[in-house]
Amino acid sequence: MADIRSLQDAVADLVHDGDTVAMEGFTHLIPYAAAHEVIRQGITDLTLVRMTPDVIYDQLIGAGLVRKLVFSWGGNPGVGSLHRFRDAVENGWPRPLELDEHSHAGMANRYVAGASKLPFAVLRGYRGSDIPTRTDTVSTVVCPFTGEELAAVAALNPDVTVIHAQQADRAGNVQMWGLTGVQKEAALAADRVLVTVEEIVEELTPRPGGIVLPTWVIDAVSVVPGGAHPSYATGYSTRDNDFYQAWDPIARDREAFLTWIEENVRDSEGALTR
Amino acid sequence: MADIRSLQDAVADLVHDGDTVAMEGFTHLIPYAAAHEVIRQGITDLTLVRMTPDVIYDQLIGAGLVRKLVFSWGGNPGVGSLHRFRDAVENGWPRPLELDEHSHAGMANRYVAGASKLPFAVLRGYRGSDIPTRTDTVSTVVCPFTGEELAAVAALNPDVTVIHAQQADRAGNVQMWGLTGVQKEAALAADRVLVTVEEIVEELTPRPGGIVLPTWVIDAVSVVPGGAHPSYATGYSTRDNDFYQAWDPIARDREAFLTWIEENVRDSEGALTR
Amino acid sequence: MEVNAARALADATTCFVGIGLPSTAANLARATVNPGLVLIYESGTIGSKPTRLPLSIGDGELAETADAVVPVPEMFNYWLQGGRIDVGFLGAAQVDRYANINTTVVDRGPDKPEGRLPGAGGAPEIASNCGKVLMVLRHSTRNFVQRLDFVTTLGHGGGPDDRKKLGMPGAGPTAVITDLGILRPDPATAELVLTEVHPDVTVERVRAATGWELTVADTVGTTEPPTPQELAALRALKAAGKPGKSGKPGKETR
Amino acid sequence: MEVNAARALADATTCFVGIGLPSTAANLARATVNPGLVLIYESGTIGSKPTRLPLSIGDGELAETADAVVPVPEMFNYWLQGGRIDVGFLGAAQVDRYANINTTVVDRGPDKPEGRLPGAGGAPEIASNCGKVLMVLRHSTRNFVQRLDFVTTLGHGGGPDDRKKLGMPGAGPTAVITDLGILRPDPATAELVLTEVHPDVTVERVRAATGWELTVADTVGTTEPPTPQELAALRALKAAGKPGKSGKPGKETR
Repeated sequence: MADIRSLQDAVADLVHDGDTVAMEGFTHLIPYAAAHEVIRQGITDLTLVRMTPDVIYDQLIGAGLVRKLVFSWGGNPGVGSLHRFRDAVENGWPRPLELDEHSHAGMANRYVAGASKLPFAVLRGYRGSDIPTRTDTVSTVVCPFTGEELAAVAALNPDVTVIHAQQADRAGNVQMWGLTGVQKEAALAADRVLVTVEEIVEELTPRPGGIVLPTWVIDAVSVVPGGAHPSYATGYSTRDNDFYQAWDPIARDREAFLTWIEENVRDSEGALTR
Repeated sequence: MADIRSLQDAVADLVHDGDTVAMEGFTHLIPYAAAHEVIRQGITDLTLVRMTPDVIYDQLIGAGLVRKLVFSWGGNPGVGSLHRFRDAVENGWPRPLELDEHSHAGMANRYVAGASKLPFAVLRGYRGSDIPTRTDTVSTVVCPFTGEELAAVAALNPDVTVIHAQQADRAGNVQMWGLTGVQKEAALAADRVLVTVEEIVEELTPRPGGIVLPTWVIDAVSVVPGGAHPSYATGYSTRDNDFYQAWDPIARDREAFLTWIEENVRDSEGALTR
Repeated sequence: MEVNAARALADATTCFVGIGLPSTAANLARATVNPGLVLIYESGTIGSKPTRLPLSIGDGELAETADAVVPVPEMFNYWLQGGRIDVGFLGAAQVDRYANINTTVVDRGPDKPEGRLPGAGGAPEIASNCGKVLMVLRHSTRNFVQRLDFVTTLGHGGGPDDRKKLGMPGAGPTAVITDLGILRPDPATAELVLTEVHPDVTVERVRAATGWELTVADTVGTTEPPTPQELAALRALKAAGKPGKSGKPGKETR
Repeated sequence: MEVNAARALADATTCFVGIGLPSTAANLARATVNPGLVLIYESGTIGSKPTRLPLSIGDGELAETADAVVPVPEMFNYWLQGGRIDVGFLGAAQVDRYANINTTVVDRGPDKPEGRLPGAGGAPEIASNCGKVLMVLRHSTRNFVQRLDFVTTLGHGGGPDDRKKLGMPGAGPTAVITDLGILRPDPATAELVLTEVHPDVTVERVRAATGWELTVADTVGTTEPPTPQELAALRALKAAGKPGKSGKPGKETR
């Protein structure tokens, strides 16, 4: 059953040095506030998992907390490169970054296998690609009925999955709607689940396209209005495209990045999420 | 793109002698009216696929139209046996019935593989069971990462899938809600798709729990109010439990069954679906 | 049986429910020992809170009162195989001394065709993946047999290590609740042992209704008779629905 | 490029759309040659009908105007791998003469670390499973290279049979639309051949911008200049959104 508690306490209890952490959200509902709390608490040596490491992971990588990244597309959507990600990969700054790199289809199926508690998933993918030469989490299986060789991808089972949703009720049941991406799979694949929400409501009203995660698959719910900013929460906010644009020059420069983190995250609890 | 047309024409065009046909619906939204049209047209030598061959398949089997049944649980839910199914299996009346028998988890995953256009699906299932000794659509695969041996089930790709839904718009987009079972998978796994609906609406309003099948994955939509009776359509009707009870003595007796089919299906277009 | 099955759910968070007796027991548990019990029906409903006993697993009220309704493949893959369900209920046409289950075919003698049963339904994976399994069925030599005609669903195989060898995550059947008493697997042998009888039932009567030489615990307990509260809750549930119609326990959702 | 890419969608029912130029082209096609075109974004929206050009594939309007929104795993398994998409769009950092694609890393010389690109995204399976693939990118020797530093996504491999040998269902890249002209694979060799140039572009200029010895069709056509209707529709789309911001074509949704 989920406890409803402060973000600070929830992160401290659920996210540990060395953990494999998935913070998911396909452009929508990205849990920025929780990532900033991880930065404030200096939780480090993380293996981060995410289909689209976005600005949220650029920040964690630049802050020096990340040992390894498991992903399929690393960019600032609609803007360009993730400069902190590139600096870590290309120059080892502030520390080297190990990569486990996949396609979107592969990553999505790795989460599906994780949620299904299977050791692997099967897809018709990676054919003719060099990707399998750089990872040990892609292999092949042969169909016992047709003899066709297919790609096998290893299950992803994060230690912790962190997501943002619109609403929880007092019992800790959570509902999200709009683009719900791969969050259900990421949550059900994980050992521990932290959900930040826009608000607590007396009763969850079923929504078109709504996904409900029952309280008994969640460890903690923290109320963080605007906790997805500069991403957004359908029904509560819109995407702050200006922020994504503004991030580019900040992230290009190491000093500018460090100053930004210091002023906007470390010194300023929740400053970004207002 | 789906054509909106009469049930008679749609069945005649889409369902052929010898086809593999899935009529799905987990208690809810079972496409009885379409099955009755198949009986009226005498379309035969069918391989029928369904997780829970219910009274709908008891009727088709008793009518002598079925060569083979692919299933995981054959009963009259809440009542007892399917007597026409048993008579066919045990006594070959009115013709022998070949069986391909699975567990629910296996059948659900066979549809998933079919919808994903994969030749097989993987599950942790059938362990210690004699089921694999009687079918050639269960095998094993070994996880290339952990060495664990898992069950593999062959994909199901019906020639035709028939389902019932609440609403379509004039373009042939379909929405169903309530218990939606395995219908999306069964439809996307099939070569051809026929959907009977309660009504045509000007615009599909997104519903909580609603599943939309776009018109371009459907071949025909037929308007058949009450087309799921004695099953039901959430928002339109309730399950006719009395019918399911009443079916038991009818189906126990070959003559009573034949008379019932004659009077209620063959002689009486749509009589049951009013 | 209903009351004892309901009591066995006192500690569960989540229960995978079949229609008939399991549904009655699970709803009775919600009304008595475990108001927070999460009912999960294989038709796709999670957290159903029906006010009357449903006749079928696809009853509209199950979906309307649920916390979430999910597609059937998701139910079997993410929730059941995903290890999210504490307790599963199973019935059986035949059970053997290791709580293995047959719901597929019965041998009716050399000159007769096999008798056809409903088949597996969800049972093989319920037995494999739920934290534990409760079995509920009537006690007779027809049901409690020396040798199954077909193994639909593995209980404990042939001994205490067989589930582990097969990599089955759950504990398997931990109790077989009948109209005569309760049998539980011996931890050392995995063989079912009579541990409790219902009031006024003799051990001899249970032996006579069992198709193998029944092992009996050194001290056989007697189950507590239903309390007035339990009986009232059961009556209320049945009055709200049409229990006579749902009839045959455990036959519907193997 | 937008107008030619939009025209290439005239016959499609469904199109898998990335942000940037593909999205502009697909929305322009809906406004001109193919009003019924079904736009599918990998974020999970099916049948989006945005009124302005979205900045990201997760724009709220894409979901709000969609016929259906599905989870991301379903999008890749049932819809893309399921063979439901007629046309996919791909950009590239590097493309070779067989329309193979690199979006992973570039070699920057012996003493320098590899240059990091965004990675694969959906591209390997888009190229494999869509009915056909349109590529859109700027024409320069930096992009059109003799040899890829890394094969992220297979186009035609090394010849006309390679896709079949690998069991790839779709036809692969059928056109590479650039700011200079259009290249199409030769059916006999699968090698890209310059078949059209845009008005006022010479063949020599295209050769000079290509990193391999470019094969040129016997008769090179000239693309039709944008019609007033096309230009008006494009202007209207851009005026409604903020096209300047979406900037880099095809870089966002590999």
